[in-house]
Amino acid sequence: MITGTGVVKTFKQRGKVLGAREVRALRGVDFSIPKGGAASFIGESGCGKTTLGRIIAGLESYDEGEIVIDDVPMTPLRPKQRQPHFRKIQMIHQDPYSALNPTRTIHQTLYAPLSLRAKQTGRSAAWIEERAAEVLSLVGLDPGTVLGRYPHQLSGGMRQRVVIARALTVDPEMLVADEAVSMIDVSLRLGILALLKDLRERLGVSVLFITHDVATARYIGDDGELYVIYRGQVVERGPVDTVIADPVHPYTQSLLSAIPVLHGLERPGEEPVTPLSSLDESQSDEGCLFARRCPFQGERCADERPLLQLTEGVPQEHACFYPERRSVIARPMSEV
Amino acid sequence: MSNQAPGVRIDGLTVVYKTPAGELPAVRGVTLTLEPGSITGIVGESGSGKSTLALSLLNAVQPPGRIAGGSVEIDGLGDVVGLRGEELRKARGKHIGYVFQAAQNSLNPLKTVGKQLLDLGRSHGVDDLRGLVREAKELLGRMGLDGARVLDSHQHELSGGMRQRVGIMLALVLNAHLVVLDEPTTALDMITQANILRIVREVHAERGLTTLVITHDIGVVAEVADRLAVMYGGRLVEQGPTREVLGAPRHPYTRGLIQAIPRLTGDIDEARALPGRPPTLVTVPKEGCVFRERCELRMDVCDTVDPEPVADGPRLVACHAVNSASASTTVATKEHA
Amino acid sequence: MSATLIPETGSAASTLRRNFWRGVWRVMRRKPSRLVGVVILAGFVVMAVVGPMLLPDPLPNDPAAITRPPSWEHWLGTDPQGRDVLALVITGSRYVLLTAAITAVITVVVGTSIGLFSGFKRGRWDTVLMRLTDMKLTIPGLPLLLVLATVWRFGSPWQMGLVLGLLGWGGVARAVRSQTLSLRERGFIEAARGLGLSTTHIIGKELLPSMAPYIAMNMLISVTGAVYSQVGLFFLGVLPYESDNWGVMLNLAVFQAGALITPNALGYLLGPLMAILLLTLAIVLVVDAMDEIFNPRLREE
Amino acid sequence: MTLIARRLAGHLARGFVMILVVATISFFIVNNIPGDPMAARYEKLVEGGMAPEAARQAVKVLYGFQPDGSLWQQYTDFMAGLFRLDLGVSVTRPGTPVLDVLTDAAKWTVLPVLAGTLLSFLVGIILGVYAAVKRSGKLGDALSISGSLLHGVPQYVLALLVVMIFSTLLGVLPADGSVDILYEPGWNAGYLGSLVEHALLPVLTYALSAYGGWILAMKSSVVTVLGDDFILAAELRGMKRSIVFRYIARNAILPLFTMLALSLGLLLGGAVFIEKIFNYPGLGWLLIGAVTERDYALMGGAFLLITVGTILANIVADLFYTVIDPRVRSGEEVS
Amino acid sequence: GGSTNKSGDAAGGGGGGLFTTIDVNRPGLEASAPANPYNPKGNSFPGYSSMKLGWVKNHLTDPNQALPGIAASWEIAPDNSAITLKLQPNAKWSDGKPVTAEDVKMSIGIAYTQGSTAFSVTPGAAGAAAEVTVVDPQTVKITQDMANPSPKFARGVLDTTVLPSHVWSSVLPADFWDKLKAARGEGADAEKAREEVTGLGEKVIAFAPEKDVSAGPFVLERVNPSEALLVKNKYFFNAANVAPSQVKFLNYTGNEQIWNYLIAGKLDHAGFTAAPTDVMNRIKQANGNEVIKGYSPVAVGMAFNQSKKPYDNVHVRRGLAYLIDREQVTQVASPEGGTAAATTSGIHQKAAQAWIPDTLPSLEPYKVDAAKAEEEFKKAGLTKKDGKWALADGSAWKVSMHAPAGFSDWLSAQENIKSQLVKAGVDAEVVTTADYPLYLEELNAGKYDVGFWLMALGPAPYDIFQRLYGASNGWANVAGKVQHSAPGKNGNWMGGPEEIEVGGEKINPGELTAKLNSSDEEAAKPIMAQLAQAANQDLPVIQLWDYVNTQFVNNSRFTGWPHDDSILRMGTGVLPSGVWIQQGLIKAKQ
Ligand SMILES: Nc1ncnc2c1ncn2[C@@H]1O[C@H](COP(=O)(O)OP(=O)(O)OP(=O)(O)O)[C@@H](O)[C@H]1O
Ligand SMILES: Nc1ncnc2c1ncn2[C@@H]1O[C@H](COP(=O)(O)OP(=O)(O)OP(=O)(O)O)[C@@H](O)[C@H]1O
Ligand SMILES: [Mg+2]
Ligand SMILES: [Mg+2]
Ligand code: NI
Repeated sequence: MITGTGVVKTFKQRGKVLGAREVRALRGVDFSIPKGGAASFIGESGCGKTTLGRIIAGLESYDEGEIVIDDVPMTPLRPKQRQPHFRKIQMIHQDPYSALNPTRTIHQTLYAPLSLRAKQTGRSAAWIEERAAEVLSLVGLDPGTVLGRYPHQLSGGMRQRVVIARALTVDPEMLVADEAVSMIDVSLRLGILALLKDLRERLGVSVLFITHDVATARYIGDDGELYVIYRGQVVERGPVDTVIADPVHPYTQSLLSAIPVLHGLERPGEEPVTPLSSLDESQSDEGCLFARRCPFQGERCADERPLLQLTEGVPQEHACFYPERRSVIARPMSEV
Repeated sequence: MSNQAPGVRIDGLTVVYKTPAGELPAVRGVTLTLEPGSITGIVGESGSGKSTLALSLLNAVQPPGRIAGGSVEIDGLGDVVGLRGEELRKARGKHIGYVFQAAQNSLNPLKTVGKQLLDLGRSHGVDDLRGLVREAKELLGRMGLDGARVLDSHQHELSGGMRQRVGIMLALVLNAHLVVLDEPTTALDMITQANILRIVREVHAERGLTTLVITHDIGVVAEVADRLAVMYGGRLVEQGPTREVLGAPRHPYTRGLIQAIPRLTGDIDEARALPGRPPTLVTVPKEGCVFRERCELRMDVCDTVDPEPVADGPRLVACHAVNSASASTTVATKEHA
Repeated sequence: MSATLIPETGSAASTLRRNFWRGVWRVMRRKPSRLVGVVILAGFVVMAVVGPMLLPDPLPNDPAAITRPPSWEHWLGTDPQGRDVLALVITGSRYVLLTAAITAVITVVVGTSIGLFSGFKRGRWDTVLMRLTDMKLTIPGLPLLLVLATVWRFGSPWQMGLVLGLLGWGGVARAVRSQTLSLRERGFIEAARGLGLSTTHIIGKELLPSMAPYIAMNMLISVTGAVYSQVGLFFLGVLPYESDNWGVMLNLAVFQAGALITPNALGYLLGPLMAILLLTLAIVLVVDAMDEIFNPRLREE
Repeated sequence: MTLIARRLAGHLARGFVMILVVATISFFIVNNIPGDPMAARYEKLVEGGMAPEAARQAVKVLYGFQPDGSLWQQYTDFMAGLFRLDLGVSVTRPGTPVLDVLTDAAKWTVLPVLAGTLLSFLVGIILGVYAAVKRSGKLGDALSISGSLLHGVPQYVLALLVVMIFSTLLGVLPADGSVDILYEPGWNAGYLGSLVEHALLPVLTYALSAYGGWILAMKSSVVTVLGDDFILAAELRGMKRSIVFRYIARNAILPLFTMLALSLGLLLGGAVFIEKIFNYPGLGWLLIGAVTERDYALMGGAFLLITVGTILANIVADLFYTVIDPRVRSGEEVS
Repeated sequence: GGSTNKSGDAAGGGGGGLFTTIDVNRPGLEASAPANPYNPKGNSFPGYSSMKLGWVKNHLTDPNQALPGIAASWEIAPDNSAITLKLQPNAKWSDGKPVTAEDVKMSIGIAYTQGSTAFSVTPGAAGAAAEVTVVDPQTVKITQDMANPSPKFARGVLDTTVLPSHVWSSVLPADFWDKLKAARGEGADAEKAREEVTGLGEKVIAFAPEKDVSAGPFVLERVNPSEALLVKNKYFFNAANVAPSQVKFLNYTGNEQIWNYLIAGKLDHAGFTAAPTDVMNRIKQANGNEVIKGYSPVAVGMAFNQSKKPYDNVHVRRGLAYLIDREQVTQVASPEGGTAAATTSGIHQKAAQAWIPDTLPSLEPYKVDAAKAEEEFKKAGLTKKDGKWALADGSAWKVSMHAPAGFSDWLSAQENIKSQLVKAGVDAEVVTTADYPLYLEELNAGKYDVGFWLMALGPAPYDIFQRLYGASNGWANVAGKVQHSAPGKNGNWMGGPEEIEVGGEKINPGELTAKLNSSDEEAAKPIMAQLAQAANQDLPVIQLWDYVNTQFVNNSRFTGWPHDDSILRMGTGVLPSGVWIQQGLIKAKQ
């Protein structure tokens, strides 16, 4: 179980003493992912998904707020003390090639964390070998053929599985998959998605899935939650299917409208939403962050910032003064 | 050349790359016709030879590759494969606009867009450079950009979506009527992608172009293309009108590909990955069907005989299993749905 | 649905597995000149290690044959002491190569440590160390050496190597740092940290092996640099010497034996000159080969 | 513009600190030099037949210039002098300010090295492009190897070979000094001709030794640029070959310009060997002389001047880059 | 480079064109240096553009012989107490002003600020002048301070550079001569005055005349870093007999450049320059070149630090002397510039023949003789183990020879000696020191066992032996009194015995040497014989070779080169060719 409240992260452009520029990557994000649960973060490029993922995985510090891992608050702890807690959360990188050391065989790659663990728990060398084979099997790889190889001898999908297997060596409670499939061939993507779901079901690992392709979020499990992030703020949050089927925030609606329609299989939604302009970091921070791009901007939007909340008649949390359902997503022809 | 959308007839095109293992074909015996005024989409996984094919349209396959056989007939230009030197150069840009796969980096980082536009004009002997700039501004404005500002910018001052639009502008500004877009939306996020695709569609219609869109994302093709061609291992395995192919894919690869796309709606259990891995230049089978190793309909004949594309109305499929089946009975692909 | 979990297995694994040494051999064979480089380099090492042992100490001198041109008896002629120049080149190589080796080791050890530390720690340490490195890189080396020559005794190879090494690590540090930074960006370092692996493991097992070829190349290059500057300093005659080495030979040949004037001393000049040229050539060829062997593009192919 | 001003301010501050550091280093090195130049002078006078007492007095007079006082006092004096551009008093050239001696020598270094650098730069980049384009051919290979070799071969080896060939064997060009005295200095053909004649070999040597670096750098730069997408994109847009070539050249040369600026910084101290071998009276020559004559002040001054040159060149290189590369100009770092 | 002969304003006779030479005393011309003879890099060329009162010769025995300079003639009092100079009647400066006795007096004043042999403010210095009197505009009289007289007083006076007072007067204050007088006294005031006088020295050294004003045959026209150009001074008193119209001094930093010039036949004259044999052969073969050899009053010896074992034992030193083949050493190290020393006598062979012709044959020649060496070593208690000599206590013995890095002939010699010794079973090594100053410092500090040492510096007898029995061996001459310091103190690094038994008689060589300072030729001879014997048997050094003065001349453009030993090499820093030219010896070749 991991929860975060009011997580803020601001990047200062390094090396520029005189002309420092600040990037407000996260502006007070709350989240909570239950044990064995699933959550997906979606949003445009640069809206802070990766940053949040890295903070959750303990790879990045945060400026404000609190993160609690299994009831232990992280903020008071020193970095060294945080480490064992964050080890329960493992990151799966986007690029499966760079995530593996090209000079080490898969065996070596798996051996290092396992032997560390064996030392901590006083287990034998045989256990290490056994466990290495086990995690590989867990991700659907044949240990016999894979162990001795170097990363460049594996396909993208296999590499990504190895990355996952490596994360499993420390028996994590949560996997953070940052665009874990976007660099994998189309035909293989589903395999990885299914694997993640499978691991959830079988091992009770919770999964945090970061993507800008909303559709993939569905494949993590129907009990998952969807967080729509915009410019460092969560603008809509709720069960995956609810949010996808009935988005209320215009930003979520824009995202969903943008998904290409498989003409011939699907028919487009009736009320697609197109933002007025494209994302521009330099847009004002006043009021609703989406206001400038929002086709439905109301009076309050310009100078008041809507907070994530539940309003009547809307099952999911959202941050919009004027939530309204619109039919934006394409539906299969067969449903007609 | 007329201001008409040209037709393109690719016939038996084969392109090989020189590798340590000898010359290997990245595109093999591809035959494809782009109807004048149509948008054709080519999909295929990484390494299936899409970019190579697209480059062949401009006779621009880069060493160590070369066009080893076949022809590319473009209305008003003739066989591009035979073009050389100045003729070829003039054809590029003026007759064929090409939007680069990595349009993100397709601009000279040291020069403003405007200067590069002028370079382009000079290269093609445009006398009225002012007119060219005007035209460019108009095009950019058409795509929702502030033309004057963009022309005054360097590459690094533009966002990915803007660069992509600049790429399209440069492809069209000389009035080319055949436009090739190689992965126009890869590395862009959803909203920008939707935007670009809309622009492609609109500009195509307004200007009366023949457009070829290359992508690995079926969604993109489905959005924009009239016709769809599916490539696998350097071969065209299936082609036909987009809606028909998507609605009733015949080739097992096409079917697998469509099934593998995560969708927003519908039964998620229906989706599944294709087994195996896409071939590379080295691992693609030299004879027989290129897809057979991942194919659920694999037959003995697939190991030795390369299936010929067989036409059925507007559609072509190159699969022994499908073709033999369709020869006896009519389509029987709905058994699962 | 577990049916989607299809194990991926690679086909023809054995063909993929490439033997590193076979790769080396292939690169070598592609351009035989590289093999020549390796052979020459090995020859120099053997010459420096074994050569002086095979020759009498002190070298026999023939006062009747002073500064002679090359002949059958003395392939490179004799020096102004009547000693065989070839023998001098051989005995002199020990100082030169030992110094070069020491320099290279110090350069690489110091440079790599600082670069690694700086790139790995980042933050304030990085800033301080890199400022320092920049500073060191800005001070022109040869003039500094000339000035140092007045205070420091370069007599033994150790002293010389120490100074050259301590002056030379800047470039390596910078390069290693940028490599470290770029490797850090790659996921596997971050993953290792996330897995709780120790810094020693990360540096020793993950970073260093990835950089090893690069470091090895730097080492070779710093060997050339070391040979260049030490021989140069002796050649300029600003250093005292305790034994004959190539730089001293060059100095004596030009400024004492008049090698640029009289053909008699030509051998005396050409001896060390050829040795330096050959050594440079060998290193250039080997570095060229290494470049290809270790080039990641070739490995990923 | 403000960016440039800001960068300049930062650089100047850092450069200033660095000059102080280098000055301090050179002060302490110079103050620790062992050896007794007075004894040497004395020996020389006695050897010449002067009576020992007289010789002792003469030496005392000559070294009366040497600063005294506590080390700290000397140090502060030295630093204070630095700000007045007073680098102390040379022992071998009493009465002539060190700075004058240095500037006098500097002109003999700057011109030939500048000529050599520019020459090698021009030839190097042209052949570098060629080597890059033909990199898989025999000739490209030969160019690269020759580049590496020339780059690796020590300057003095080249210089010796050049002297051997042109002066000793062929006897076509002088390798001794900077100009023939019989020509009245000034803008007359004889004098200028003599200057050029004497500079040819040093310039040639310098060019040869620098050329390798340029050809290698240019080659790798061009190879990188050739692989850049925008080049192919330009070709696919049907740009003229000449324009594409300009694109390649400009982008490939850009990093080399920085190197050029940096190498111009090394220019002051870069020709030690050449000046020694050709007896060209430049800064390097002066430095060697100062070192062998143990002329503390001169040595420290020469070293300082050479370092300052490098620092300035570093600053210029960076500013230059800022001006020329739009990416840096707008504050985006390119590494 | 090419050359355009600019005939200059040398209207007067002679008829020669450009004369090309080098200044062997000074490598490295300095273009920015002033035309000041006291400036170490000054562009003033003694013999050419700067004049001395007289040009002292290196006579074998008489230090006071000289050729006329600004002084046309002189008279030396029989007891050496005074010298009266008659100036050249029509000597003029290059700006047309006459050279006067006042010029001479001022020049002497300037010499005081710099310290010279005759004009020294050091109290008690031997051979110092007491009074300078301008007798008339053409005559100057200088008396010697007879408290500590020197037989070479006149030499010291004559060897004084004459400067134009109308250019230089500003450097000396008006009360200079009073101050000088005070300085020659005693007490604190004198000390202060001395400081002031010496303090003026800095000013003198730094003084930069706007342009060269010369009383010599030439005047400086211009200098660039590689060359200096002098043109004929038409006011020179002997201008009619000065052959060249221009003189070009070529710059050099190393000997190899001089060889180059010589081989190209470029130099009309060059002073002694060491050259390897085959270079020498090529020089000789070059068109018109001639090598003239003459006496050079210097020798080099291998000196021992007798504070170090086993060199304190005279038998060890003798044993080594028997092992070293000086012929071979000389042939390897300095084939042209030296002749192997016949034996160790402390005197140059040629001078020895003049000074001690009777004693010389009786000296032990130390011919190479391994048996005698062994005998001596045994006497010293050394032991031979496995063909290697070891110290008496059985520990290893290695003869460690030091030399400064730049001194190639010394290094060659040591390398050669090393191989000779090693062959004879004495382990040896050669250690170099960065440079001469450092070498001297460390030598003085007693850090070396064995080093090379210049000796036999003629022609004055005291100068000859003070190198062996002077300050370096513990004897200091303080205000005419000889004091001996213990080894390791006050610069006594040789550490030899204070008394030596010669022919059954104990002598104190330091005191004897000091006595030479005030002895005339006849009185000196027996003392020198004693000292030579002492040196020969005690061997504080092993005399290796006597230098030969080699001059290079070229007969293609000029002729008339002198072959007289004593004028081949003039006094300190003088360019002899300039003297020859002004004497009218050199003629243009027709
Ligand atoms: N190390 C960093 N230093 C400075 N700015 C940073 C850093 N990392 C991220 N940012 C900035 O923070 C913002 C959020 O970045 P983040 O990578 O989290 O976005 P994202 O949603 O993951 O985008 P994408 O979809 O492109 O991966 C961006 O504006 C980015 O430029
Ligand atoms: N320069 C080259 N040298 C060797 N092989 C090449 C080269 N360029 C492409 N190939 C190979 O040709 C095949 C087709 O490449 P191509 O770039 O056309 O594929 P693509 O379908 O565009 O893939 P992507 O989706 O990754 O862009 C691939 O297997 C690729 O490895
Ligand atoms: Mg991200
Ligand atoms: Mg492609
Ligand atoms: Ni099913």
